Amino acid sequence: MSILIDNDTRLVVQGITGREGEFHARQMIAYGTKVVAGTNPVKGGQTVAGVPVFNMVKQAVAETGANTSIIYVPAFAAVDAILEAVDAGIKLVVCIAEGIPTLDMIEVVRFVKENGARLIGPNCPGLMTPGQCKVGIMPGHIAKPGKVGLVSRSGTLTYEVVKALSDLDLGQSTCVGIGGDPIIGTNFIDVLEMFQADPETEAIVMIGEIGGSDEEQAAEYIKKHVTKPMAGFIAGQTAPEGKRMGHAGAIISGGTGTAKEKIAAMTAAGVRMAESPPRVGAVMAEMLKG
Amino acid sequence: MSILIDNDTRLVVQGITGREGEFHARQMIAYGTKVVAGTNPVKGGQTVAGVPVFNMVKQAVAETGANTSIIYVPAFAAVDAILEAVDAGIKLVVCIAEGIPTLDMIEVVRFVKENGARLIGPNCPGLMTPGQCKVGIMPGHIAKPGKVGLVSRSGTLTYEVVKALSDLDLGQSTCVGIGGDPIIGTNFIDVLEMFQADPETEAIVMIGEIGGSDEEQAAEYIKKHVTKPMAGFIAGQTAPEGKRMGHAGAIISGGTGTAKEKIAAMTAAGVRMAESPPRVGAVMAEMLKG
Amino acid sequence: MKIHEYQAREILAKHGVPVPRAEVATSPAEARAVAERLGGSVVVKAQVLVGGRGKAGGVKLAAGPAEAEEIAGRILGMDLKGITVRRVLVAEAVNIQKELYLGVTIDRSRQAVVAMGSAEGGVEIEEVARTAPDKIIKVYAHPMLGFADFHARQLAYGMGLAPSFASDFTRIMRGLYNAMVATDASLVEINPLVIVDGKLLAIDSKILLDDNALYRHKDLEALRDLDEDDPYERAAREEGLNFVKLDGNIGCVVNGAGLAMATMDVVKLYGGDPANFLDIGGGARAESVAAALKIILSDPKVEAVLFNIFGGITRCDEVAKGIVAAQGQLERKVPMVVRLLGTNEEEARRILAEASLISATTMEEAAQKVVAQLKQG
Amino acid sequence: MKIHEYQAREILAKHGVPVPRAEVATSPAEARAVAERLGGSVVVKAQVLVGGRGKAGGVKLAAGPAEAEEIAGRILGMDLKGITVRRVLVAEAVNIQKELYLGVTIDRSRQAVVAMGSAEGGVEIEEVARTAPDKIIKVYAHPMLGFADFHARQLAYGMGLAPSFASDFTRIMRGLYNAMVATDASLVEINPLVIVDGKLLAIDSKILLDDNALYRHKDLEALRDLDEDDPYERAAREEGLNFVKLDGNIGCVVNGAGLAMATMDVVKLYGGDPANFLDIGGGARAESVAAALKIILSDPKVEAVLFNIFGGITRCDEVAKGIVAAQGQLERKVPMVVRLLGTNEEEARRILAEASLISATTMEEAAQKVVAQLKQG
Repeated sequence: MSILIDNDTRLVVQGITGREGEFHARQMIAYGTKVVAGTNPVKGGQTVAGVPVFNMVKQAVAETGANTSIIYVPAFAAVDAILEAVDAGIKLVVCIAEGIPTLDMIEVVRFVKENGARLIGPNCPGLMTPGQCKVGIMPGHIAKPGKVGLVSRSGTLTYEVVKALSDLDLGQSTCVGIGGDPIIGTNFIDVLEMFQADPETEAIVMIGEIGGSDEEQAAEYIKKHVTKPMAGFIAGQTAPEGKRMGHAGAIISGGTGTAKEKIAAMTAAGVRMAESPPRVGAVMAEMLKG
Repeated sequence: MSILIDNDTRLVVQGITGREGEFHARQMIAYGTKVVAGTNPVKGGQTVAGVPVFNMVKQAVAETGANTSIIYVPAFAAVDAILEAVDAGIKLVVCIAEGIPTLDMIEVVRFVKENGARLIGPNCPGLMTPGQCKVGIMPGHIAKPGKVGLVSRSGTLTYEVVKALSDLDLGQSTCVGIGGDPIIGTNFIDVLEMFQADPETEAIVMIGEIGGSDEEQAAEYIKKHVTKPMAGFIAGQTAPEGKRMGHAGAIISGGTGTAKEKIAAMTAAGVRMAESPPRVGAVMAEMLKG
Repeated sequence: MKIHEYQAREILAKHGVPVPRAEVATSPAEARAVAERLGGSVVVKAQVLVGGRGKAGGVKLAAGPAEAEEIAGRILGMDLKGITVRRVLVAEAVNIQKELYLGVTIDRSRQAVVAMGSAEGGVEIEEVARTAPDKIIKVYAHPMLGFADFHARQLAYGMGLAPSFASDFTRIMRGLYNAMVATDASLVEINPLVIVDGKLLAIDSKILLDDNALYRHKDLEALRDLDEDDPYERAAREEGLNFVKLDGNIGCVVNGAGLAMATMDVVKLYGGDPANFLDIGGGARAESVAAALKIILSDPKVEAVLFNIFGGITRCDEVAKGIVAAQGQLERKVPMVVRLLGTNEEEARRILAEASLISATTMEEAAQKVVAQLKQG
Repeated sequence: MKIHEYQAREILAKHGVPVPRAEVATSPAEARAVAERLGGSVVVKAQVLVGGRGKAGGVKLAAGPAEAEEIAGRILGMDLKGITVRRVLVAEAVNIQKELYLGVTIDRSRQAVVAMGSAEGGVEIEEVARTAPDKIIKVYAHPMLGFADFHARQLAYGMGLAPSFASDFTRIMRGLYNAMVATDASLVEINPLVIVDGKLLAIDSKILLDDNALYRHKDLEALRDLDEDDPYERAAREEGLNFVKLDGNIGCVVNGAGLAMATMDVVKLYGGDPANFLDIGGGARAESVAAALKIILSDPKVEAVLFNIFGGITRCDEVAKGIVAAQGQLERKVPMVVRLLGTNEEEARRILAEASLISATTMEEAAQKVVAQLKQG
């Protein structure tokens, strides 16, 4: 089993006619994802990567039964794309775009919740259920099917950890990149809850970074609700205060949001923290051994 | 029994320090309503009509256990008053004020619904459960306790009908004035549903007027869900098109919203329509006899 | 409150809606000058607050400045459904390929702003709604988000527009919504919205303002065209009364809008013909009652007056005082039937005892009596 | 993006927030002239984008024009935490009865705009948050409604303000929120908000802008003070690179923000000292890699460079080409450790074969090797 995506995922690619959209549509199809439709607001009627393109997500849903959407449009158009997908009845929307204004996201997450949908991202690499389905930009070949669930705020850092796990033959149930923005659709707790409930996920890796207090809140949640073994890593131990470290959400302000606090909170919650991303694999291997 | 208000109603009067607020607070107290608090944004600490005045509804709720609010503030301040009451956890808010801009009301009704509260009005005379509780400006002496539920878009027209019922000894379970604005918190269907469910309400009177299609929609609902005998009246049979008849919502536009259509729809739904407001009493008496 | 086409046009243009070049003229010479500035053919359009101007001869095409002057001369001063035309809008004539309809208004049942579009433009949208409702496409605004771009595309594609119009249409729809919110309008309409040379253009604009919101839009209140108001209604508004002029001969003075409508209905039911709708409002004072009576009787057609007061907040004695005060100043006498009930009704009866009035107990009796008076006379 | 106090002050004033009279001066003579215009005592405040100006001597009271000139002479040109003061704000001095704090920002967990107020103004709010969190009152904006007036009263009364301030406070809070929305700010702050003669006045204003929203605020982008940017960071921004200067001697070139932070952490873990944070972004081209390398090596402190690339969208061969291209133009040579993994890594290895680089397989190995290079050197 897995969470969020699997063989039943029927994907519509919003922005499939763009360079990124087409490239990743092909990658996802090659991986085995059922890409059933693409959209572009004005280029409906084309076929891209063998997939029919519609003007509106509503049409794509009506004609192809799409149930999941991935958005490859630039930041300035991403808000409208998310809203359109949700309005069309899509229940899982994944947004890769980096650079959506924060105040816009406050409205977006509200709209998503009102409609009982789930948004992953923005500013995220998407998600992957190895061997079944990939929705996003993660390189598929580094992952292996298995029983470790992974959730992370970062993209390439996730790949590093996935590779470390796979190298030690620790396959993954699902890998979820929740994104590096201050306001995101799905947070650590949401994903931890799903992993805890998923019978085929036996252990969980959580990769955080500086900024905000999501990791601390996740630690509180873990203490109370997560019984599966957990390993983790927090990036940004050497980051200075008041500087945005690439991700809009990765900033220490007013002395809060430091890696130190987060590592302490997660350790206190029983998560084994690794000193470096590659070490996460070894830490997890040890835990699972006994 | 009754709907919405009864002996358990604990009322906070927003705007109690104003002329109208104080006058009606005294009237309601005289009628037997449990007026437990008043508010004024800056005059907390006073006592008006023997009732303690608070700056904030939150305080009034915390200190007096108020569960219902009535708002006697001018239209320009009424939106904030409704929002404040709902934010403070009040579940039944009654707004008398006439003249709230329609676009404001769209936001207000949304907020009220989000919070699981109910708004009666605006631009309404409030409601009354004869012998128990009066919340609003209806003259108490014309009503008698009994088993006829009454719902109306109009104020004085309601009094006319209540008097006609009482004169024939047809007492009322609850009288609800839902208000004459285009966007109101509670519509005919909401109240009909409550009357239908209320075991002590044996018959229902519904008073509509021109404008909108609430009566037509209510007729659809009645056809399907209301089994209790119903009498009705629609005001505005002689109203010209395109003119606002006092109430912001009472306007025939584009040939729709006419009294003729409404009377036809209600008649088709089994409601006995009276030719004049006083005749409603006689019509109801006949129905209950036969 | 209605505002003129030329005023609505300016508001829409300010919100990014493309409109044809045009200027207002108040004389034939001015119309000629505008036509000269615009060049080519122009359309001369009467600026009056009534519908159906075109059919009534208030909109004409002119081939150039000379004809524009001549046509403006004919339209200015013309009587259109009782209104004298004082201004014309002189607009460049365009080569229309297709006429559409686009409007935003308030959907009362859904409690939301709705945008309605139709490929059947240029005709009355109510007519389309009656005869071919499926030709009207609707999308609803979200109270937090308003209309998103995808809403605009849903509407545009639903109306059968090609993708090449999507971006312009989105901008226009956003303009309509923003204009609505900025002015607290209850209707903002472009009819027709036309396709000219592959572009969209708003040929005729209409805005209805929410009277309840005018208090926070002093600039819009200033757009009110007093010339076009019914003089009785204007006088009533200045006294703070809710008054609508009708064609009958029985004046009605009532407290409460619903009861006022019902009173008219009952007058009609008994064979009478109401001269007006009038709600004196809750808690009315003697002065406003007196003012109401004066306004009603300033219409020479009115031959009798009916008072129907159910006093809740309204005090019957105040109403009675108003009647007595007004009676002393009236130039002509008509029969008056009074039905007062509720708060302070006995005091009211004392006050009215000396006035020569016909009293009634119920509204039905009052209506019958006032009708009977006219039949006698 | 940070903007200056004097810029924030203007934005707030435009949104109805009361501020003291003040003007900017760039010379002592100008400061004197401003003080003369204002009359009475004035406060001379250094305009720099760093916190703690007061403690560092950048804010001084002057009794009159002469003293204002003298003090401005001392502050202008002063070095405040590495920044040269080029402007002062000369503001009327007021008789402060009480200092409060009021700010609006984004609550990440609640996913809402939050207004925070405290009766403990004039100090750093983070300090209050740490030592006495119950002295900070919070109210949350509704995404559709923003802050309603009752929200403002909840905050005002929670802060212990008297009802006489409620109306002013409401206006100020609405001003802060409107300023936030209008500028897409992530923080709008008044500290201190003071009571002067029974009125509220915003003595010091601060606005942080959301970098992600600057694309739709060209006017705000123009407020950027290039003088105060780190020159390396400015160069990187112009190349579209995410770059933060640090104090160490090992340059880092990484793709992805999380991996870039983790790379710094691992360098530190093995005893090295990172010179920068650098995310070349997904899908970076050879040119940007070359530009990144040049920026890093223009800092003379940098003695070695570590490349850590996990190619997903990023193609390793492009990175390799960038390295080779840059190497040819570099004026000084430092050891470079390269770890490339993922898309097109073999092609990358071929390209780099002839360059004299140290290669590594894992990021840990790479970090160890780069640290070892420095120890050797």
